Formats: sequence, structure tokens, C-alpha cells
Amino acid sequence: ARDYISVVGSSTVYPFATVVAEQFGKTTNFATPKIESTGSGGGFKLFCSGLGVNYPDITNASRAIKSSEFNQCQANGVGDIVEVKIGYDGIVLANSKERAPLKLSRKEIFMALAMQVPDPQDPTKMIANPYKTWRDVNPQLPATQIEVLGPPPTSGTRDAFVELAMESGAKQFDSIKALKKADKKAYKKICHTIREDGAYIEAGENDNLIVQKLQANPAAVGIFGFSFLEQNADLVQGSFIEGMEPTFEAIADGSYPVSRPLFFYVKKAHVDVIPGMKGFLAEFTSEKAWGDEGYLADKGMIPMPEAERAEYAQAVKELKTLKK
Amino acid sequence: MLYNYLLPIILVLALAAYLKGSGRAKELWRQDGLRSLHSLPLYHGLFVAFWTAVPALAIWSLWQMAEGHLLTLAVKRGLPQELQSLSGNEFSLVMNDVKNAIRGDIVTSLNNATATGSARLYLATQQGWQSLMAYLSLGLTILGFYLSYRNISLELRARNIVERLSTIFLMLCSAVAIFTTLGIIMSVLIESIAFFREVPVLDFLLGLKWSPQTAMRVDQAGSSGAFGAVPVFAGTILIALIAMAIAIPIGLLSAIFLSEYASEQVRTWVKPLLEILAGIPTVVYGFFAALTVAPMIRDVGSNLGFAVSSESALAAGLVMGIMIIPFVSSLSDDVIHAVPQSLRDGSLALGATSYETIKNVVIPAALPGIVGSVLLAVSRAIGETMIVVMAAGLSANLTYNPLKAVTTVTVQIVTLLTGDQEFDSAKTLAAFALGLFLFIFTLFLNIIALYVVRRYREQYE
Amino acid sequence: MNTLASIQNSAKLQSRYRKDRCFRLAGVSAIAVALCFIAFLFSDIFTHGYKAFEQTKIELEVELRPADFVGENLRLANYPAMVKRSLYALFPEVTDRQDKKSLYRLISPGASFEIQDKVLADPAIIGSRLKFWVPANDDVDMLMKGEIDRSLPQANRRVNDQQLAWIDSLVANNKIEMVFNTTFFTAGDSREPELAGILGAACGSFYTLLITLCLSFPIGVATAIYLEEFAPSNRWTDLIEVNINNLAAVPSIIFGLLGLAVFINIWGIPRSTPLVGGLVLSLMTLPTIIIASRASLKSVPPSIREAALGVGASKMQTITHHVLPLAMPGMLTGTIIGMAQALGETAPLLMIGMIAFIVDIPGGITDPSTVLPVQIYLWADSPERAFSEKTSAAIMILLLFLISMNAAAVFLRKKFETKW
Amino acid sequence: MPAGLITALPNQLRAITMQLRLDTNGELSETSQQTVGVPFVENARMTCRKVDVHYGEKCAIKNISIDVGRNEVLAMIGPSGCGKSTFLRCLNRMNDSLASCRVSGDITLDGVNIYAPTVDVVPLRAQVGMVFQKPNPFPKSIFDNVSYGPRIHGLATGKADLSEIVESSLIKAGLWDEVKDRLHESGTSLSGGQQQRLCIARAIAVSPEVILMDEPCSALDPIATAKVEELIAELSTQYSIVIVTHAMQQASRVSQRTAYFHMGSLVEVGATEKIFTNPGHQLTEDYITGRFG
Amino acid sequence: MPAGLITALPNQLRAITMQLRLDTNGELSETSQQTVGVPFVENARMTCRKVDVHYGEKCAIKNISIDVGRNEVLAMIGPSGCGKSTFLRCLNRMNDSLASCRVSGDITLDGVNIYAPTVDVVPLRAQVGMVFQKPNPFPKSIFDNVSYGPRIHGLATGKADLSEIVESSLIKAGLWDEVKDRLHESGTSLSGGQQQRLCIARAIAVSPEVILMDEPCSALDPIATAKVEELIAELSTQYSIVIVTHAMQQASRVSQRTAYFHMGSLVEVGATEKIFTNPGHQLTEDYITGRFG
Ligand SMILES: Nc1ncnc2c1ncn2[C@@H]1O[C@H](COP(=O)(O)OP(=O)(O)OP(=O)(O)O)[C@@H](O)[C@H]1O
Ligand SMILES: Nc1ncnc2c1ncn2[C@@H]1O[C@H](COP(=O)(O)OP(=O)(O)OP(=O)(O)O)[C@@H](O)[C@H]1O
Ligand SMILES: [Mg+2]
Ligand SMILES: [Mg+2]
Ligand SMILES: O=P([O-])([O-])[O-]
Repeated sequence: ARDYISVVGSSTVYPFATVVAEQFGKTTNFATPKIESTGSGGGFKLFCSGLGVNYPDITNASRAIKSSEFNQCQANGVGDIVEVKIGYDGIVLANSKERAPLKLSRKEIFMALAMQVPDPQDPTKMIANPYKTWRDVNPQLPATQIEVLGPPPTSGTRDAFVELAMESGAKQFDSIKALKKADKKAYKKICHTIREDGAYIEAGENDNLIVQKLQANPAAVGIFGFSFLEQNADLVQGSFIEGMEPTFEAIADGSYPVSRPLFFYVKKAHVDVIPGMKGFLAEFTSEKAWGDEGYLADKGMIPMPEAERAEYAQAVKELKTLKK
Repeated sequence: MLYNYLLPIILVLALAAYLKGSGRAKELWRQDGLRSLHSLPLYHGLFVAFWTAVPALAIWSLWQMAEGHLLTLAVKRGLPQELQSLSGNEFSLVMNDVKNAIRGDIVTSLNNATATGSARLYLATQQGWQSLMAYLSLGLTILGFYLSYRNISLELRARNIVERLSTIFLMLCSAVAIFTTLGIIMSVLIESIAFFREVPVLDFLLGLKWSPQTAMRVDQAGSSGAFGAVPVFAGTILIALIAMAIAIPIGLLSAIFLSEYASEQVRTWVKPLLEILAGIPTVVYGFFAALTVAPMIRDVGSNLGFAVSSESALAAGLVMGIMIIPFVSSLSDDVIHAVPQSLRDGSLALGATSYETIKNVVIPAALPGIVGSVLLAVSRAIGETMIVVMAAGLSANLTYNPLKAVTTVTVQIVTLLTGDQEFDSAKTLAAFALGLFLFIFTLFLNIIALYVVRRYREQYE
Repeated sequence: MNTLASIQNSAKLQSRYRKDRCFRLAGVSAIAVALCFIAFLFSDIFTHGYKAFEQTKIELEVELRPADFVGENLRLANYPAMVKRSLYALFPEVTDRQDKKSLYRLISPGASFEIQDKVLADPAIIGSRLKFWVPANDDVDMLMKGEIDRSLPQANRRVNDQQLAWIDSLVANNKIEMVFNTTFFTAGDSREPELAGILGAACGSFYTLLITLCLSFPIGVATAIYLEEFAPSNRWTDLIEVNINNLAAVPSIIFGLLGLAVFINIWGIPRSTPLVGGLVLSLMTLPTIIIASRASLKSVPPSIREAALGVGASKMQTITHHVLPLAMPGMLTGTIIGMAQALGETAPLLMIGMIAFIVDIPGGITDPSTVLPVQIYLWADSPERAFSEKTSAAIMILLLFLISMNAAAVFLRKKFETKW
Repeated sequence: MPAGLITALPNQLRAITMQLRLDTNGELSETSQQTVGVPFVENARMTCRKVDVHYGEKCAIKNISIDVGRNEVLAMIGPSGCGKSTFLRCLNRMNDSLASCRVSGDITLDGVNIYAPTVDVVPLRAQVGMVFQKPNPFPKSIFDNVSYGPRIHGLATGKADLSEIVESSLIKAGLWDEVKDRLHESGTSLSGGQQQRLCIARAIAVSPEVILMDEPCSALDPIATAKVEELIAELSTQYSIVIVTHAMQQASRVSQRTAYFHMGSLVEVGATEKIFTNPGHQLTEDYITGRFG
Repeated sequence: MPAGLITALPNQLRAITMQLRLDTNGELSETSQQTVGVPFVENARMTCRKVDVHYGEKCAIKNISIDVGRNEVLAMIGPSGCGKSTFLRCLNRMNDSLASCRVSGDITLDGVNIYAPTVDVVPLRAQVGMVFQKPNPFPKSIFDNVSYGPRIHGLATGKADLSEIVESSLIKAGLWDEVKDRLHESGTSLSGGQQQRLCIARAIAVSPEVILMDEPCSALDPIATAKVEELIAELSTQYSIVIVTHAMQQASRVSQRTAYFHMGSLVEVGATEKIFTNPGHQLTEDYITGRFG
């Protein structure tokens, strides 16, 4: 008989979910939930495999559920799913403190990292990315090589980064913007494809490792979650994007543009059955956890605005299920 | 109650049966004098113990497997209609509840009466069945004992029977490897086929570009991705070669030094020390490669005027080579040590130096074992993941330059399977196809190795 | 006729000797390289990790007011409030809400759990005023260990100037001290570095490896014996041999896939348990043990077998009485290496749910648990700086585990070694 | 050919003209030779009929038919490499363990075909003991070397019993005095001759009924040799013994019958006296008079 | 003792009364024996003085002093286990490879102490070749077995040269005819006697100047034995040969001098003729007349 809650899913949410789980385990009679870090997609795969004790009760995700995943859930009898948004995660570009911080715009990020960029001579023509140094992108920037350590294509963080930073940067080119209407597929391809000529280095998903690599190589820039920047403020600094420094406040109020929502999904059918589910959900959605002053904020999660929190807390209480 | 102790009871009974059986055989033996007994009492004992324990154990384990299912069926009948109609998996939640109710300390979703009712039913049924099972298996032990014990006689070919049984056991054990292989093929084949429906096999096998950047969401449209496996396999080979270039010389030389030159004392201490290398978690090696070795190589390289990327095949290969040293050193040391001294004497007496003796006599005689250990090391190098993820990066460059970043099959498999994945996008399925082809690729290597070893084997007497 | 002396001085001989010496030297240097690497790695790990065995504690005088404990359930009392109260009592000058929060950050969230445990253990203490040494927060711990540079500007530091002042005053009053970190050895995982311990992972590794050993050693040796001694030499046997060699090259994560498909989905063994982990790891170690065992069986001279067969020993007796003891050192080597690999492996466990946050110490092979390398992997990936020393300390524990595991096998191997 | 028929054959087939023709490979040609002398005895313990042995492609012995009588010592002589050891190893199926070796023909022990698939080699080898040409002691103590056979065949009921068997076997092999104080040293630390005697002791410790000895005295001095010959004489009152030897004197001293092998075929068999005084075949005569080669 | 002094000693020390006293362990007592006969020769090739060998605690040979003359064949006889092989192995330091074995005393070759720390064993062993008691062919082809020595010492300038050496060595050892068609088969697939001759061929292929042969004919038939003896005679015109043998006749046929060992000590040395007709010591006499034991 399973007497503990089984949680799977995103490695980004993992550090936050675990704090809640620990808190829950220590302050109640229930066993501490087991939290697996499988990645968002892997989490959904497990979560949607079916109802029953052999399947997880909750999955964490650093993105919303996809319709294909939702359908898969339905097909396997996982009918009622409660979606809970818990907060935001800032995605930062950072470099070693030995160098000056970079001040970038999203357009420049796009120009530095995209596989294809508009030809400076003829912006309607796309050419293979010719930029070697940051200065090539923008004369204000330092003349160092473009060397960005970031997540691999298999990572959710990468998807989010591509969407939030690159795509909105690309849109600032009129030619690309025009393409959006004309040929959506080509547009997406241009926006979403990161260059593969060595300037962008796929560095795996261990963010601590990226931080340490940045120290070893001050010329490089890394892409990772805000919590790692916060913990390593003495070693690395976040790049300004659109003039905004990635600070807790800037991300929370949305003035820092690159952040993504974090979620978890609950099987309604399990709520009454697996001991402690209600309590765990309550703990997760309590002010002392996800509030502005809550312990999740301490761990680097950016809280939602109060109204949104109230809305989701209510939804959790009612177990409002997701409809698609 | 009895049921909970069934396993130890059966084992104790088997022991008793052994003693009784061998005792009986001994008695016969004493009565009828030397050579009268076909097999040693030991074998009679084992024979009796086998028939005492094994049928009972078989029944017990069958029950162990079936119990949950049967009990669920039994309890299901006592539950309200709407619960009964739930599907299997959903019903497992109800059963979970019932079981939690039995433990008594946890609040459940069922109303109290149902819960306690079902719990009682469950317990009662379980107890009934279990005591039945207990008596059944105990009965079987007694029956097995009785029948086999009756058989003990001077002529009973107990040794042959026991040896036949052990041979069957050995055979079954070697079947494990076969089933593992079948399991592996099955678990990658179906998905690989799905993958090849989307990406043609030839594109995969001959494509020079690997970039699994497919869209993950319907609305994402995105880039289409390229699935040419050549750079990935090339990267694997490159890194494995670098690793072998480190591990084979260091490992073999260490093995030879330890078994041929070093004093017994040195060998006693150094060999286990080297074996520690195999047990350091690969994450640790990964950090070491990424944070110490790679920057060092880059600094040295840029001082010498080479363009070295911060992630290089060289760093990963070097560290991986160190990791697999013990595969070569320890296993080879054992086989070299086992070469009879008379062969060395034969060579030394001709005025050969130790080096010549080792090169011409000892190594050839130990060759199959050495090749085996090297193959194992190569295998390990091909299968290793973490070090490459951390130190060689994930970018699939088609290059033979060890100073560039490359990726390997296993790294791609791991990142594809642990990243954001989808059930049937080519991106996730590619992992299985890679796994399948890696399997085929290493199979070829191994077949070649088999023939090479066959050819050069020198069997000593 | 040349004399001994003249031959000794011949150039040709000198060059042969040179080869011999070079070879010997190469052997020594190979070993030296490997040993240096081990020494380097060990010292690196040790210098990073030894500080994890110490812990900063702060003395608090907590008043357990009966009014705080309403209702039956003593767990529901607001222990954090009690901690805060006693902390604010230490620094009555702090009144600002923000400052109070900063102040509370000096103490680990574990402080309230510690008090809770004391109360649960002995409810009679309710109503008294007690002195507790509670763990300091990880940032304070880092500061005390000198990992945080006081000279940095406040913004780049995890401990602000105000907190520095408070800590200094605590130091001055002897209310803060470094003690041996028992938590590390007695606790399971935690998200708070100062509360995290290795015991859960160590127990998990122990159970997992126990299963691995119990399965892979006998099965591996049995397979090797069957293939080497009994199997007829034909295409099938060749196929099995190639197949086993090939299994060794299968990436470990694929074994995880297999485990997921067979052990979890078909056999219904619960996820994240040492049982399923042990099964997967034994499949992974089997090829290593089989290959090593076969090599050592091959190296037993046939004359020994003939001798035994010649006095009328059966094949099985020949093997168990003569061949196995002589081949045992090699088999044990295979086991040592295979088990070492299993002990350090993370990738296959990913698929079967052992890369997980598990706080409770597993009590058996069907409780959810992680293993040491997974713990290392997870800690290495945690943002908190204080986990980095914990990571190194966990590696030290793993190495200790490895060494004690190997010591037994090495001892056995030594016993079986014969030279003839 | 059924054994019954064979033993009924007249004992007078002898001095059949024979020609040895060698083809270019040095192998025996197809036109097979017939053995001169009296290969068959009445009341045989072991019978061999048309035994051929191949190592891989190479034929090592060809068309050997001979009996081993009850309570007799049969000596086998012949130039080195002629197939004596090969033939000897067929008699207790030691060749089974050589993958490349194929045996054809019939060999029976007490009328039972020992190569029949139903035959268990273990009791066979316990009955037909063997001393190998190269001494191969186990890398175990001297005591364990000798006690191994009795132990696995259950010939001793207790520790004391076992020690007795070990002692008597070592005494019979003439090794006891040299090793009685070091029974727990390894068998491999003995001198060459001591190892050889240890192997003899090991073989006789299981009291086999037929003993095959492949040059058991090759490393022994005259005194130890005399002891072993004494042993052979003693054993032959009860058991059958087949001994390969290069020393003609030894053959004539210990054996009742002698078989002469040449290049894989059995050239002549007969009473020892007859062979050494009046050989029936030219090759035999050449060999024993030392004129051969 | 400097070699010069020794060789200057009068050749007449003989028939010194000697007493062998054995203590309870069967080991030699402290009161050491002196060798009867003529252990020393003028113009010796090798000299041994007070050589003791211990295996671990156990003393295997004690206080052996003897010379090996130029162009002579020295036979060593004695009961099995008396230390002949042990002594032989001292002469080219083969005992070095046994960890438990300690050698003390002086052994010189051409006046150089071969146990001196500066001495290289490699040229020593190239000069002092050895044929072991148990044939130990390499698990390589017959050709490689024989060509191994010449190859490592660079004795052949080319392929043809090497084949020539191999052929002539095999011919000398009397094995050529049997193996000339199968030079590429493994040496371990030969018969016992063939292996022994292969080892002899292997040893003489490097033309050592002193050859130590430990029962080189133990597995050989009279004809092959005769060939080897011929070889010995031929070699002894140029080289020194020490041969251990159990066959008295062989000793008397091939050797100029014979040494009799008994329980680890050298009892008597002398001209072969003298030893076999008129031994100086009771033990020798007992042994050669077969009265011993
Ligand atoms: N490796 C060893 N360890 C211990 N004792 C040994 C070793 N080799 C030989 N001995 C002992 O040393 C003594 C002399 O042995 P050695 O081999 O020299 O005898 P041998 O004269 O050659 O006898 P044989 O004629 O039987 O070959 C014997 O008692 C023998 O048991
Ligand atoms: N394992 C083997 N593989 C191939 N050929 C072999 C093998 N063993 C023996 N032979 C060959 O078979 C022939 C007979 O060998 P066998 O050992 O029977 O000779 P033998 O009469 O015992 O000689 P010896 O007196 O020298 O021991 C020889 O030519 C030998 O080379
Ligand atoms: Mg033979
Ligand atoms: Mg000897
Ligand atoms: O694990 P992620 O899906 O959050 O990248």
C-alpha cells in the first residue's frame, strides 16, 4: 500500500517542490512525498500513463501541458487534472564578475545566437549567422568572442529561452515579422533555430557546472535559472536585458522580460485516496510557501502577483479541473 | 502467522532434510562397506533437500506473485457496485485505500464502514488463503521429503541427479544474458521503428548533421531538426579512441608491472588502489574533466596557438581513460598472473630478458584474457555518459580534431530521454534508434574481436 | 670465445637491457600516473569536503509557553514563532519587519523541527525555558567556514552587513560555535544544506548493492562456468559469447529502460526502490563479471582438470574443487570492478525513479530510496552554495563505502591466489 | 565385431606379412596393417577393436585392436610419438576433454562399451585409473592430493580412515618417508621424481581395477623405480595394469605381455618373453635391438 | 675463497672418512660432510664453493663444492629428491624466479661470481643453457619455440638463417623427421617425448657454452636417447655439459665425471669409470649397486 505522495516532473520545479515536500513531511503525520526529477516531458509521460497507485499523483512542469499530452492523459483514463501555476522562473544570461556585465537587447540576443539572421545589407535576405564577436552584433558591446553555454535542444529551458528571448528579438526585424504572416513555418524556423557553429555550446543541464565554467572562462556567457544567479552573486552577474538587470523584483513585476511560469498538475482521482494529498496541496498553495515572503521565494522562485495566487489557491481548493 | 515464517521454515526443513538424507546414506554406506554407495552421502542429502525445498518454494513464490491479484478479486465483491465497476488501475486506488485502512493510521477516502468492512474482508481472506498456502507448502515439503527419502539406496545415482540439476541451473543462469538482450532489443525496437517511419533509415545512417531541434508543441511549428547519426557515432569513436589510448597503455603496463616486476607486497596494495578508480562516480569524473582538465587543456592549447574549445573530446576522453584503467589493469593482471611459471622459466633460461619473456611468452599466453579486459574497457568507454555530457558538450560536430567539442551516442540518448520529451516526436524516438544502432555497431566490433582472439589464442598446458 | 664479462658489455645486450629498463620504467610510471591521479582526486575531494563534517550552531533560549500548544496534535504548534521569539529576545533592538526577517534568516528552518522533536519526545518540557543549540542557516555556516568573503560589497554577498554584525555579536557572546556535524550522518536528504544528511542514500546504496551482489555474482559465475565448461562449442555458444560482450557496451541508461519496461511495468515492482534498482544494476554488472570469470576460467591450465578427471572426479567436481578455487581471484576482480561500477552509476536509475528527493531513511528493499551517486548528482545540481561541500563529503562517504566493500573482496581474492 | 566372436578367434594368428606404406604426409596409408602376434586373450578385462584416434584432421593412431587381460600387466613400447599415450588415454576416455580429439572404434570394459552414450565416465575413470606422463599434482597440499580421490568416491568413512589410505598409498608409491613430515606442503613444491610418485599415489589411492601408467618411472632413480615395479607386481595380482615405458628392461621385468606401437599402428603384441627374444615382426626386432632409426 | 687458490689445491684429496648424521627431522645435521673424490679440476669452467640452498626454512642442498671442467660432461646422479635439480638450477640462477628460494655460497663462471650483484643474468643464461626436467614448450608453433632464443639474441641475420638454425637444432635433437611437416603446429600438441626433444632443440639453438640438462631423456625411447647422447658427445667437444640422469648406464656412457648426491649433499665426485667400478663411499656404492633404500 502506498502511503506517500509520488511527484514527478520538471527539474526546474524540483528544487521548489522539494522544499514544500520537506516542510509538509516535517510538520504533519504524513510521510514526506517522493519527488522525482524526470524533466517536464518525462513527467507528463509518467503522469498520463494512468490512474492508480503505480502512477504518480502529481507532475511538475516548467511549461503548460501540451494538448497531445492532455489527450494522452484522457486516453489513459486520467480524466480530471487540476492545473496549478506556482510562480515564475527567471532565465538569465550571466558572465563572470571579472568582466563587465553585458547590456543586451533581445534583438541582439537573436542576432548573436540565431542560426540565420537577416543580411545587414539586405534585410529581406537571410544569411548564415556571420557574427563572431559581440562587437559584431553591436559596436557598444565588448570585442569578445560570442561563446554562450546554454541548455541543449532537449531541454525545456531552451524552449522557453528561444521563445521568450529569441523570438521576440527576431520580431523586431520587420522582414521577419512580415514572414510570420506569410510563412509561419519559415518564421518559426528562423526564430527558433540556434546556431550550431560552436558559438552556442550545449552544456547540459547542470547549472552549477555552467556557473563554474563561467568562472574558468570569463569570456563566456551562460544561460540558466535565476536561483543559481542569486546563490552565486559573488561569482557571476546577470546580463541586462532591455536595460533591466535580472533582480528578484524586476522579474516579479515583469519588467525583466525573460521569465517563464512554473506549474504542477494533480490527478483529481488521487486526491482523496493517497494519504496527505490535500494537505500537500494546501501547503504548496499557502502564503508561507509561495507568498512574497514565503520560503519558495527564498529559494529563488519568483512569486505570482497576489491576485493570481488567490485565483489558483481557490482553484486548488475546489479542485477545478482542466478542460481542453 | 505461520505464513510469515514460511520461507525460513522451508529453508530449515531443507537443511534438516539434507542432514537426514545424507545421514541415511552414510548409514547404508557403513553397513555395506566401501564403494557400495553410488554417490557420496553429500549428494543424497542435496537430493533430498532439493525435493523438500523446491516444490514448496515454487508454490510459495507463485502465490506471492498471485496473491495481490486474487485478494483484489475477493475484496472487490464486497464493495459497493459503483466501486466494483471501476477499471483495474482506478480500482487499485481503492485497494490502496483498503490497505491503508488496514494499517490503521491513515485517513481514507472510503467511508468508514466500507473501509473497515473491506479491510476486515481483506484480512480474513488473506489469512485464510495464507494459512492454506502455508499448509500446502508444508505438505509439499513433507511429500517431497518422503518421496525422495524413500528413494535413497545404494544404487541411487544422486550425484548424477544433483549434477544434472546444477547444470540446468547453470544453463538457466546463462539464459539471463539472452533474455536481457532480447529485452533490450524489444525495448528499443518498437520505438526505433516508429522513428524510422518519420526519418528514413538512410538519412539516419548516412546523414552528416545531427540537430534534434524538432518542435515540441503543436503550436511551436519550429525547426524540423536533422537526424544524421554519423557525427554522433564519429564522436563516440573519437572519445573511445582517446580513452583507450590512455587506458590500454597505462592499464596494461600497470598489470604487467604488478604481476611480473613488482613485489608481492606492492601488488597487494596497488591493485586494489587502482580498482578504486572504477568506483568513483562518473559525476565526479565529469566535474573533474569539465572544471580541471578542460580549462587546463584550453590554456595549454591556446599558449601553443591551437584553437581549443572549452569543451573538448580530449578532456572527456582523457578522464574516461583514467576511469577505465582498472578494467584493463586488474583483469589483465589476473590472467597474466595465472600463466604458469614454467613458461617464464623456459624463456628466462634461454637468456631472455624479462621484457622479452613478457612480450613473447607471457602476453601471448594470456592474450584471450587481456583482449577480454580491453574489450570490456572499450565497452565501458562507449557506454559512458556523464563525463562526456559535462566535459565534451552536446554539440554534434563531425570532426576528428580532439580539441573540438563532440558528442556521443550515449550522451544523446540520455539527453533525449531526460530532457523535455514527447511520446512520439522524432526527437524522443531518436534515442531508441541510436540505442539500436549502437547495439548493432558494438555487435560487429565484438564479432571481429571474437575471431581475432580465436586466431591468436595460445593455449598452455 | 667470449666471456661473461664481454657479453655483458656488448652493445646489443645493452640495448636489450635498455628496453627492459624502459619497459619497467614505463610500468612504474603508468602506475605512478594512475596513483597520482587518485591522490590528486582524493586530496581535491578532501579539501573541498572536510568542512562538511563541521556545522555551525547557535544557542537559543526558547520558552515553551503552554499557550502555544493548543489541541492534541503537538505537531500543529507554531514552532517557528517560538524560535523567532527567542531570537528577537536576543536582539531587542531589531524592530523593523524587514530586519526581523533578516535576523530570522540566521537560523535554519530546521531549528523549529528540532524543538518540535524534543517536545514530541518529551511533552513534559512544555512550559519550561530551555537552551537549545540549533543549526545556523547555511549562509551563516558558510560565513563561519570562511567561504563567504566579507570584503565583497553587500550586494554580492549572501550575508548582508546587518547580519554580519549580528553574527559578530553572537560570536562575541559565545552563542555560536562549530561542532561536529552529526546531522550529516544521521539524516536523510533535505533541501536545507545544514539539515541534509547522507544516511538515506547510504542505506539505499547498501540495499541496492546487496541485491546486485546477491544476483550478479552467482548468476555471472554460473553463466561463465556454463559457457566455458559445459556449453558445446558451436555457433550458438559463439553467439552467446558475442552477445554477452556486447551487453557490456550497452549504455547503462538502456538498462534503465529495460528495467522500466520489465520490472516496473510488467512485474509490477514499485518504482524508486532498491529492489528494482538492484535488479537493473545486476543486469548491468553481469557482463563484467561474466567476462572476467570466463577469462580466469580459461587461464586455469588444462593439466589440472585432467588430473582431477583422471582420478574419477566428475566434471562438476573438477570444477568446484579445482578450477573454481584457481579461477576465483579473477572472478572476484570482475566482481570488485562490476560492483564498483554499480556503486557509482546514476544513469540507469533515472529511468526507474531513483533520481528523487527522498527524506525518509529506507528501511527495506521496497521502500523508496536513492543511492549515493544520485545524492551526489542531485546535490551537485542544487543552487545552494553550501551543497558543494556536502557533495564532496558525500563523495568521501561513497569512497569509504567502496573501499570497505572492496576490502572484503580483496581479502578473499588474496586467499585464493596460488602460484604454480 | 561383437566381442564374443573375437575372443573365440583362434589364438594362432601370427606372423602375417605386413607392409607399412607411408604416403607423402607421413600418414598411414589406407591399406591398413594387421597386427602380428596375439592381440586377443580369453577372458579379457578390456577389449579394443579397430580404434582410430584423430587430432583434428591428423590421424594419431589407426586400427588398433587389442585386449587387456585380467590380472595382467601389459607393457606398451614404441618410439616417441608413436601414439602410446594417445591410445592409453582412450582407455578411460581422458581424450574426451580434448576438443580436437575424435575416437572411433569399440572399447569395452567388462563387456560394456565405454564409449556408449549411456556410460557415465565418472565411475569408469574411478575404475580405470591413470598416471599421466607429465606429473600434474594439484596445487594443494600433498595430503589433499592423495586424499582427493578417496574423498570424492567415498572410500573413507572418517578422518582416520582417510589418513590411513593416504599413508598406505604414499608408502606403496615409495614417497612416504620423504614427505611424511610435510604432508601439508604444496604438491607442486616437490621435486620432479617426487611429483611423479605423488601422482602414482594419487591414482592408486582410489584402488582402480585397471591402472593406466604413462611412463610412471621416467623421473625416478633405480631405487624408486624398483619400488614402483614392486607395486605394479603387487597390484597385478588383483588388477589389470597397462604401462607405457621406454625402458625395455622395465617392460621385460614387469609385464606379461608387450605391445609394440609404431607410427600410430600396433605392430606386434605378444608374451613379453617372446617379444624380447623372438619378435615376430621386423620393426619390433629392429626396435628392441636398437637397430631402428 | 679465490678461484686461483682452489684450482691450485692438490688433486689427491679423496677417501676422507665421512659420516652422515641425520637429526630427527631427516635434515642434515650441523656437522657437515666432506665430499669424497675429486670435486675440483684444473682449468674449471664453473666452480661452486659451499653452495647452500634453502626453500623457505628448509635446506635443500648443503655445502656443495664442485667444479665443472672445460669440455667435459659431468653427470649427476642420486635418489629422487636429493637436490640435483635444485643444484642445477643454481648454475644459471634459475632459482632467482622462485621467491622462497635462497642461495648462498660462491658459484663462478670463467672466474666471475655469477651471484655478484653486478652480474646480469641474461648473458649468463645465454651462456649457460638449461633443459628442464618437465618439458615446458611455449604454447607457440614448433618453429617459434626453437627460433625464439636465436631471435632474441640476434643470432640469425635473416629468415633463411633462422630456418637453418631451427632445422639444425631439431635435427640434432632428433626431432626433425617427426615435425618437419608440421613446424607451424603448436609445441604443446606434441607427445611427451617430442616435447622433451623440442626443449632440447630450443636450448641448443642459442649455442650455450655450458648446458645444463635435467633428465633430458626421461621420456625418450632408446633410439631417441641414443640420438641425444650422440648430441651430448658432439657438444662436449666444445662445451661443458652437466646432466642429471637416473640411468646409470647413461651416466657411464656419456659422462667423464660423475657426482653422486644424497639428501642434499654431494657425497662423491670422480671420474665416471672410477665411480661405477670402485666407488669411494659406501653410499655411492650402495646406490649404484641398487642395494640402497
Ligand atoms: N619449490 C620448492 N619449494 C620447496 N621445496 C622444494 C621446492 N622444489 C624442490 N623442493 C624440495 O627440495 C628437495 C630437492 O628437490 P630437487 O628438485 O632438487 O630434487 P631432485 O634431486 O631434482 O629430485 P628428482 O630426481 O626427483 O627430480 C626435495 O626434497 C624437494 O621436495
Ligand atoms: N593434442 C594434440 N594435438 C595434436 N596432435 C597431437 C596431440 N597430442 C599428441 N599429438 C600427436 O599424436 C601423435 C601421438 O602422440 P602420443 O602422445 O600418443 O605419443 P607417445 O607415443 O605417447 O609418445 P611419447 O613417448 O613421446 O610420449 C604424435 O605425433 C603427436 O605429435
Ligand atoms: Mg606419451
Ligand atoms: Mg629434479
Ligand atoms: O526539467 P525541465 O523540463 O524543467 O527542463
